[in-house]
Amino acid sequence: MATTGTMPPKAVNRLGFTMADYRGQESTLCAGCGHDAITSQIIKAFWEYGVEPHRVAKMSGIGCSSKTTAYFVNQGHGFNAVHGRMPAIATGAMLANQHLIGIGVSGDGDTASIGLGQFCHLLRRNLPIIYVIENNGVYGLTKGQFSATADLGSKLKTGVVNDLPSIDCCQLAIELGATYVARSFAGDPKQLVTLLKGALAHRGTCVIDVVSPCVTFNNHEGSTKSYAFAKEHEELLNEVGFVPFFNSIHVDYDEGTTIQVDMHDGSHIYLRKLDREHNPLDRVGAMTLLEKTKDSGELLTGLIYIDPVKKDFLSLLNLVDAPLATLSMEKTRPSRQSLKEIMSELM
Amino acid sequence: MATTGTMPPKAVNRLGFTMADYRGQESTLCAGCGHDAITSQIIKAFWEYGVEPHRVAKMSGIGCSSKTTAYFVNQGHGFNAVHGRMPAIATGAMLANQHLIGIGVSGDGDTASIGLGQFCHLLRRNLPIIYVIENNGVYGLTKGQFSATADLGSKLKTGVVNDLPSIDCCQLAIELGATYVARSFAGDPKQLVTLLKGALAHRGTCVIDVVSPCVTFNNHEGSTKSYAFAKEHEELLNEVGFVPFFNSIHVDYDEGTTIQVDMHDGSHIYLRKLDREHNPLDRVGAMTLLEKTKDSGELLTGLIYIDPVKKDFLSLLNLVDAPLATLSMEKTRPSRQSLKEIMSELM
Amino acid sequence: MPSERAVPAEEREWSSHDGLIINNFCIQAATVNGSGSQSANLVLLRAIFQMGVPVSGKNIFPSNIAGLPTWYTIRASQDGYVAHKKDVDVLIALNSETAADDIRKIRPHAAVIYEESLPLARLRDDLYMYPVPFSKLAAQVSGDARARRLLINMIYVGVAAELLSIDFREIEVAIRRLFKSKSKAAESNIKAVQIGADYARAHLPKLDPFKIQRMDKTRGKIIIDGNSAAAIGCLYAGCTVVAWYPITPSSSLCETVIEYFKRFRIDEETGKATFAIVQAEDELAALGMVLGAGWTGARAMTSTSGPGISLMAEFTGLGYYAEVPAVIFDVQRLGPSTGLPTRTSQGDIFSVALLSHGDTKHIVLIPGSVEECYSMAIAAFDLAERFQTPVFVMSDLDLGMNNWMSEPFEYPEKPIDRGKVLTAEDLSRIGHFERYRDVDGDGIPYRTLPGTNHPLAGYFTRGSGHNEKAQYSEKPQVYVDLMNRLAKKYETARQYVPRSVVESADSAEIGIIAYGTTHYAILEARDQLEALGTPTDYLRLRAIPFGPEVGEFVRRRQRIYVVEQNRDGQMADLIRLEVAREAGKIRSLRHFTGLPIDARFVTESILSREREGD
Amino acid sequence: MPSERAVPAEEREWSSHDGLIINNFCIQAATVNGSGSQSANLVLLRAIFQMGVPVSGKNIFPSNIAGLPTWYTIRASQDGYVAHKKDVDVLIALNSETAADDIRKIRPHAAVIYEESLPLARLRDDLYMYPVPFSKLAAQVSGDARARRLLINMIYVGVAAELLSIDFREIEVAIRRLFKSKSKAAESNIKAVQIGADYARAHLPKLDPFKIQRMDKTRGKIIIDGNSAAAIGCLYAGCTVVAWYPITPSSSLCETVIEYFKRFRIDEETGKATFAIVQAEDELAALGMVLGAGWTGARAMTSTSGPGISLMAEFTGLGYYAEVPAVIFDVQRLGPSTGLPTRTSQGDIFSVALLSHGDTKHIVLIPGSVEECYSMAIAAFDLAERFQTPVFVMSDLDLGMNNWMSEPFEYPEKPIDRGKVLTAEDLSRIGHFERYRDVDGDGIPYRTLPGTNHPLAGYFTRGSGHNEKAQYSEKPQVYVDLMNRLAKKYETARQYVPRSVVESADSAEIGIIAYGTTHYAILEARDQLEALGTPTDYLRLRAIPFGPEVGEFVRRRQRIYVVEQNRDGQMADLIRLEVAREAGKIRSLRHFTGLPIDARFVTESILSREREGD
Ligand SMILES: Cc1ncc(C[n+]2csc(CCOP(=O)(O)OP(=O)(O)O)c2C)c(N)n1
Ligand SMILES: Cc1ncc(C[n+]2csc(CCOP(=O)(O)OP(=O)(O)O)c2C)c(N)n1
Ligand code: SF4
Ligand code: SF4
Ligand SMILES: [Mg+2]
Ligand SMILES: [Mg+2]
Repeated sequence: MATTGTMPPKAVNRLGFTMADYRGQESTLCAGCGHDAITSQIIKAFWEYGVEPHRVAKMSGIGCSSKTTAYFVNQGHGFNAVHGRMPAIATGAMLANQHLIGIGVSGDGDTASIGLGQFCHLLRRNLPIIYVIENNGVYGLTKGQFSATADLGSKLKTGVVNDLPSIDCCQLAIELGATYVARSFAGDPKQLVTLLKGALAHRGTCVIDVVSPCVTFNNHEGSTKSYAFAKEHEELLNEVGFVPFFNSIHVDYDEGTTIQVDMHDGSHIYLRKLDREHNPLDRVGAMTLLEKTKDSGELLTGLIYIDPVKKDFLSLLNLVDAPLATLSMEKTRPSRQSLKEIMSELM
Repeated sequence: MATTGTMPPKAVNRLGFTMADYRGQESTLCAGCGHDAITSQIIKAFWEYGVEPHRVAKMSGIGCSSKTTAYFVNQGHGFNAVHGRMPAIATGAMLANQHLIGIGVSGDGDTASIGLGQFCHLLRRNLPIIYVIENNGVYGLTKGQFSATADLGSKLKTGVVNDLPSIDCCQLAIELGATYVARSFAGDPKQLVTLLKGALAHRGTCVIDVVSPCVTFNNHEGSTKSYAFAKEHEELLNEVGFVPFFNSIHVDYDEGTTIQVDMHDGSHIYLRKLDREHNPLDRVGAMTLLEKTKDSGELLTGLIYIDPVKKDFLSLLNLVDAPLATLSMEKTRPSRQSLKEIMSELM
Repeated sequence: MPSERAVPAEEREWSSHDGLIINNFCIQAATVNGSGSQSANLVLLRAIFQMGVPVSGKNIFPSNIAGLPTWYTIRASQDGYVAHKKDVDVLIALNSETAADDIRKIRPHAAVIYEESLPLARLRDDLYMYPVPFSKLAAQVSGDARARRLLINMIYVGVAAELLSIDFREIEVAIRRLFKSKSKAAESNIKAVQIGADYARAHLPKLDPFKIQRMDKTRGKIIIDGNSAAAIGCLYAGCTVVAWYPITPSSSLCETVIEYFKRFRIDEETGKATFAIVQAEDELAALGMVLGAGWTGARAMTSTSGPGISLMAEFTGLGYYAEVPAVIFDVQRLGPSTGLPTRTSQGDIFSVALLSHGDTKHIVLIPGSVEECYSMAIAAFDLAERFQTPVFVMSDLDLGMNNWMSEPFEYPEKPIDRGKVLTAEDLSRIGHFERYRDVDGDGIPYRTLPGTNHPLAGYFTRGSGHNEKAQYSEKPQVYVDLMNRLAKKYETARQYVPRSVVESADSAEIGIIAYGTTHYAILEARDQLEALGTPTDYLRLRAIPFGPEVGEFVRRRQRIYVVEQNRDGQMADLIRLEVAREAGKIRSLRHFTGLPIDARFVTESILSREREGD
Repeated sequence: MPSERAVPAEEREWSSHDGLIINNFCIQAATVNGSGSQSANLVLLRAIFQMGVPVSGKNIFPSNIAGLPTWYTIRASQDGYVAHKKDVDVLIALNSETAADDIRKIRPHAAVIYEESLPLARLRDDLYMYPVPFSKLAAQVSGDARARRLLINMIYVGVAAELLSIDFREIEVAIRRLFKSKSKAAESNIKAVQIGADYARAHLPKLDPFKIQRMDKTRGKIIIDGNSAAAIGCLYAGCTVVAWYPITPSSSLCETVIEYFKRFRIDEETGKATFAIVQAEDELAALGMVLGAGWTGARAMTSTSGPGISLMAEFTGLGYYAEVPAVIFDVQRLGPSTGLPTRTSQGDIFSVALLSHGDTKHIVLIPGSVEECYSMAIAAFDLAERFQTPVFVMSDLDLGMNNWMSEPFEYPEKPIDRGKVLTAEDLSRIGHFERYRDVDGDGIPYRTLPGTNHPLAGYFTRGSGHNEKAQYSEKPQVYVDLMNRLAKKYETARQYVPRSVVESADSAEIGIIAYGTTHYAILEARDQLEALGTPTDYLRLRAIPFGPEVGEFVRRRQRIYVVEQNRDGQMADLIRLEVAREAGKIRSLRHFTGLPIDARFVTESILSREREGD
């Protein structure tokens, strides 16, 4: 099955940018942190897809993961907000300018602990952004306490065992209204970059929950978010291929083993089924799958759910085409006459 | 199938209290408000089960629904907190005194809009309280704006249509860890009172999501939370019977059609299956059921999910038996010697 | 019932003509909320207004939806006083639960219209009592209980109109206006008024002295509540993004925004909206959305009340430190925590002026009239963008939800000010861009809007330490410089915010400082004080930070009374800090019952403090 | 390299003996965080301490986990000064990125221990340079890169110990103490120290004047950080419920609580916990849980820093108005919003003292030492229950996370004070119960604990308006009475909170007021000022509301310098308000770089303001 070939880093993409144009500040994370691996794939995906850097709005909360928005697309526009509240910032930003390409990066603490309420409401709105959760099961930046995605029974270095069930952000995402829901692993760059490109082609909330080991605080034995554990327990749900709209490649696929999904922008996603029978267009099936495998210890990765037709939040608002942010006064201040009209009604 | 017979109101229950002992202040809600109907069933259930009034902790947020904690069990202890934050109050209260019988009453706005984050985390902890959601799809107290449980396509009096999917609190409850999850309707007192008694016998988070029409702002045509709509669309999932631990009634039931659940306190719940095959002990089944019927327009009521064995939050903490609240200084201030020990370690 | 008598001595101020008291009294309708009496009261209010008589209405309502006591006071004042007045002259006692108490509280020689079946006739013997068989009258018209309840309201309008000589035609106009879309309702209401009037004419000989007479003092004026006025301000301010969460008494602001925006802000060519309004899940999210939108360049706002302000603390600090424009309306209600949601207050001053941890100070506008709700809403958006910071507009329940007369609002002549925004062309011309550099020496840096198509345009907004280039920095000097620049920006704002209004002959020893709705009680109290030989000067604050005129005003007077509606004298404290060396002059007068402050309170408090010598 | 020379003139204050500078200098280790250098620094600190020399340590670390520059300063001071000191006498330059800059900043004639391969030798010619081939030395011992990095730290300990005459046996003791459970680690670390010492002895002739010599000034003292001290306070305060959310610099407080509670608060008979600790989902929930627990009768607490304080605003108002005990530690960090999480500040004073909307005022305790972190933690629980209100304990990063010497803490002699709680027996005896009645005239009502088995015990707690019986009420007078009672309660608190500490000969014109960690800079600055002929008096605030001694102190002096670590002079403003008529005396000195304030800043600022005459 065909996916877009990876271009050599000095080449330019369809817009004439090199991969370097998609890099950001130097990372200050620990060497080996999963988050840095994810950053690399974001850079690559944005480059390969050919995103205009000036249209990129990079938003995050607080945490090691949330810092990474500074580490890609330097020419984009970044907003490192407060802990757990990126969804609100992202919603406002997209309202003001629906032409922006919104990407939010968050941690598991940021999203599933303090930020859970906002996350859920963002999902419900199906706000068109890519929402990457860099999931390490702990609060990295505050030195390794359990977050709400920590698995039941997993162990901290100190020996403390988590006795609460983990929150599954993908399951919530499907349930509450997101329309592109995937799980991946920082150690699986090929899958991740493809999922990210697919997300760029989708209009709606794209949740990508990426297991991203914290090498400093949660990469030991007993952790279920370590590189070793994830490598050992990763189970591909499907093999994801992406053909962007600007690529004329014709893909021959076997309908029995592969599902084609047509994206908003003319791109296509191809999903080759693996052992497990799973149709990511089937919402009930996707939910059931996650529910059933909850305590199995498997790390199911791939595209779990996609709804390519549901309207996103901004579409529901029937906005003028130009960004609200830059409408001229002629458009935003009604006429002198209209005020007279209002006043006379109040007399 | 046997349920506890309803006692005449002047009779006394097993503790010697009359039903009047479970009443509260006079309601100041609109005449006909669903919330008042729910209050009546809480009074009845507490009376019939025989709850000691002084052990009752009644907690709520802000809203018409949240006011109702003042309208039952006058001798209990009430805390009408701030909007959407009852779960935290309830958690603290139960930590301090695990002998309290905690009941939280909340609205759909209080729980699913502003309070969604806290609600989810309460579920995850499986805190042993009864959590009643008086669900009318609107913010009653602020005059009828849509809440997050408003159904897609439902209409306000003003004609405004809700274009976002509703949040299903029962589905969240099952997914995130609650162990007793039911849905009911304020217009179905028999079912509701039984579900409440079942909840009194359960140790863990009991979510009872009750459709409770707002006669002033959401009882018109086009509403999906009106009396008329609920009556028309209610579908019983099962017929619930409850035999309390202090009742020696022996129930003969047919295993093919009825499920018996043994409760923590020795009570029993009997669930007679109706048309739909549903086993409330089956978590995946319960989730799938809710997911499948999401857009069907049906109002499925009954006990949706129960896990009678999972440990509740307080049990995980391995607390001394006496309430922390009233431990004597001997128990809470370590010895003089211990301080010496600590000091010498720091020298 | 008292015999016909002259206007009592303590009422000299009243206009009296042939023993009559004309256009100078308070009507109070005591009813049950959710019963539809609000429409009846508005009809009365408007009819008096249409007769050219200055009028104001205060609604004292409970924090629930139906069935609890509610009071509506209409004050007609030929002199144009619109402050709350405690003395009731004409009581319409329709709430059986409170009627006895209501009657006990009114002034001697007042008139009482009441349901005849209630045993109230003998409660006092110094009142003019008008029993009316409301239920019976209503029953003649309708069999339906709910309809009857509604009709009773209009029947009392008829009775009152007849007794007080309010022109029936004006009542009719007012009713048709109110029910415009539903003309059947209009007819049946008019009929009910007629029934009341007929009954009064036939059975209630006029005994009391109160009367409305046509004047010419309201011509060309409008009647509006502050929340609607602010909504209209947002409309003409070019506001583009609104995120809100319902809360009394602020909800109607955004609800009115929705109405007007739907009507006037749909692009004519395309039929599409030039705005986005989102009902957020809570106040944290509401302000977060506003900041997100402000960052990308919308003129964005939210509206809330006390509890929402507390929830917005964290995001406000982010807006301050990352320098993101935002407009936040705080329609204040009474008390800490949930408090009394339907009572008025000026209790959030301190909280808002310093909202959030770690050295923050905010620009605060304080409208003192519905007109200022309108014009300051417009100013707030301009200031928010000019200063790139959250700007608060502090209204209150009294101003926001009650009806006030006003001159019609004027169309803004100043074009919208988007502040220091660099476009792609600017960037090409300048060749460099440092987001947080103080280029102009006023503390205000330049910004770009995300989406600007220029390689220099991108910068990184954050609530953590950052240098002029918006890069993360923990360097001590970088932090100090940034914080000092923010302080300088705040100083610059003193020149831009609305100045205080000073009314002075500059001879008075006594200065009064007040703000917001306290203004109206001061206006009236100053006249009372003047009449009693105690002239005063007056400064009405309109914004924080203060302009130099505040210090000046204090310096030039002996004693300063800061009058406000909160317990702790919050503004008095801010003024003390402003004039540190003369802080000893400041005396704080505080009214915090939750009812709007009245002139008599001010007059008496000042007189008694003057006597005490403090 | 400079030639041997006498102590320079500006260093007269130093103890000099035979051209040596003994027990009076600062060592700074500049490393990379996450590299394990923290252990090395602690070993140095403790070894000096064990030699009887007063010592203090300040960690200046970045807000990330690994790889960024970090500085640890150890100050040895025979006079017992423990304030931050900017001048570095001995630099250990191990961070190649900052080394050049670090060297540029240190004082003349300082000593520098550095990695020999770095090109630093020629940067300045007024320093004593000690090049050491750290990497090579480490490579001799271990092949593993990570192990080598760790070893380097202990090698520099060895070099420094040798050069500064720090007793090797004390180093060994300190290492064994630190690694107690892992004695293999201890051995390899000791070996690394030895390597460093050997190298220094062999290759680095001592040139600089700095030397540690045994004294007897630390005997019986402990070393501890403020967060641990507060945790121990919670342990002996009988705290039973803890709900927290991690945030720098407060996390270690609750983490230490967990350690100690697990160790000392397990019931011996049953093996069960006499406490519950919950990691909440955020700060809103944390305080909510504390209030829920406080309501039902636990002694409950949470700990946070600025952003958490902002998020706790709403619940704090509830606690104030519904009168629920709670203890909240605010370990302050720098700046608005996220700010600089690893820098110290006293910037939350205003925010906390008035937290939440609508007229609220809180009791605030301000520990000025680790001992007070301990004793005020205990006091806070007593006060919270006695006053039935949230009580804040305001520490800061410097106090909370740095190591301080102290006398050992004393066991509390006062029994736990649970305040005015009525039991079932009390209720039977009294026969009635009104939750919010001011029975004793001190503004503090009585409460019952939910679960109390008595028909009178139940009451309804709420954040909305309520009367003495805890029933909902919107009556104006009821509201006013309640708010006035709360104000009275706050007045009562003045008598109960820790008094200010005044140090005065009562002859000085100049008064200094400071609080918290600013104390240590003041102690040293007063000596410096005194030496320069400018005697000062000093008042150290320990709580809000202030006791009468604060006004008294101001009244009796001509000029008051309020010294604090924030931009806006927040405490200065609170004091101005307290002494309104003398507010003109107050001068505000503010240090807000995020580094702990140092004596020289205070001395120079005061001298220059005195010269200016202000
Ligand atoms: C309101 C608030 N509370 C607490 C913190 C402290 N804090 C910073 S990051 C963080 C957790 C980060 O965890 P996560 O989102 O999982 O990111 P990670 O560091 O693991 O990538 C916390 C608790 C904060 N910055 N703000
Ligand atoms: C922080 C805060 N925001 C807003 C409000 C205003 N408010 C009071 S009740 C309510 C909604 C209540 O809706 P719901 O929980 O569904 O209860 P209902 O009245 O419908 O029973 C709102 C928004 C508030 N009290 N506090
Ligand atoms: S602490 Fe963990 S999450 Fe943070 S940068 Fe280091 S490895 Fe990554
Ligand atoms: S407004 Fe609605 S929810 Fe509130 S009391 Fe009335 S009917 Fe009930
Ligand atoms: Mg994490
Ligand atoms: Mg509701």
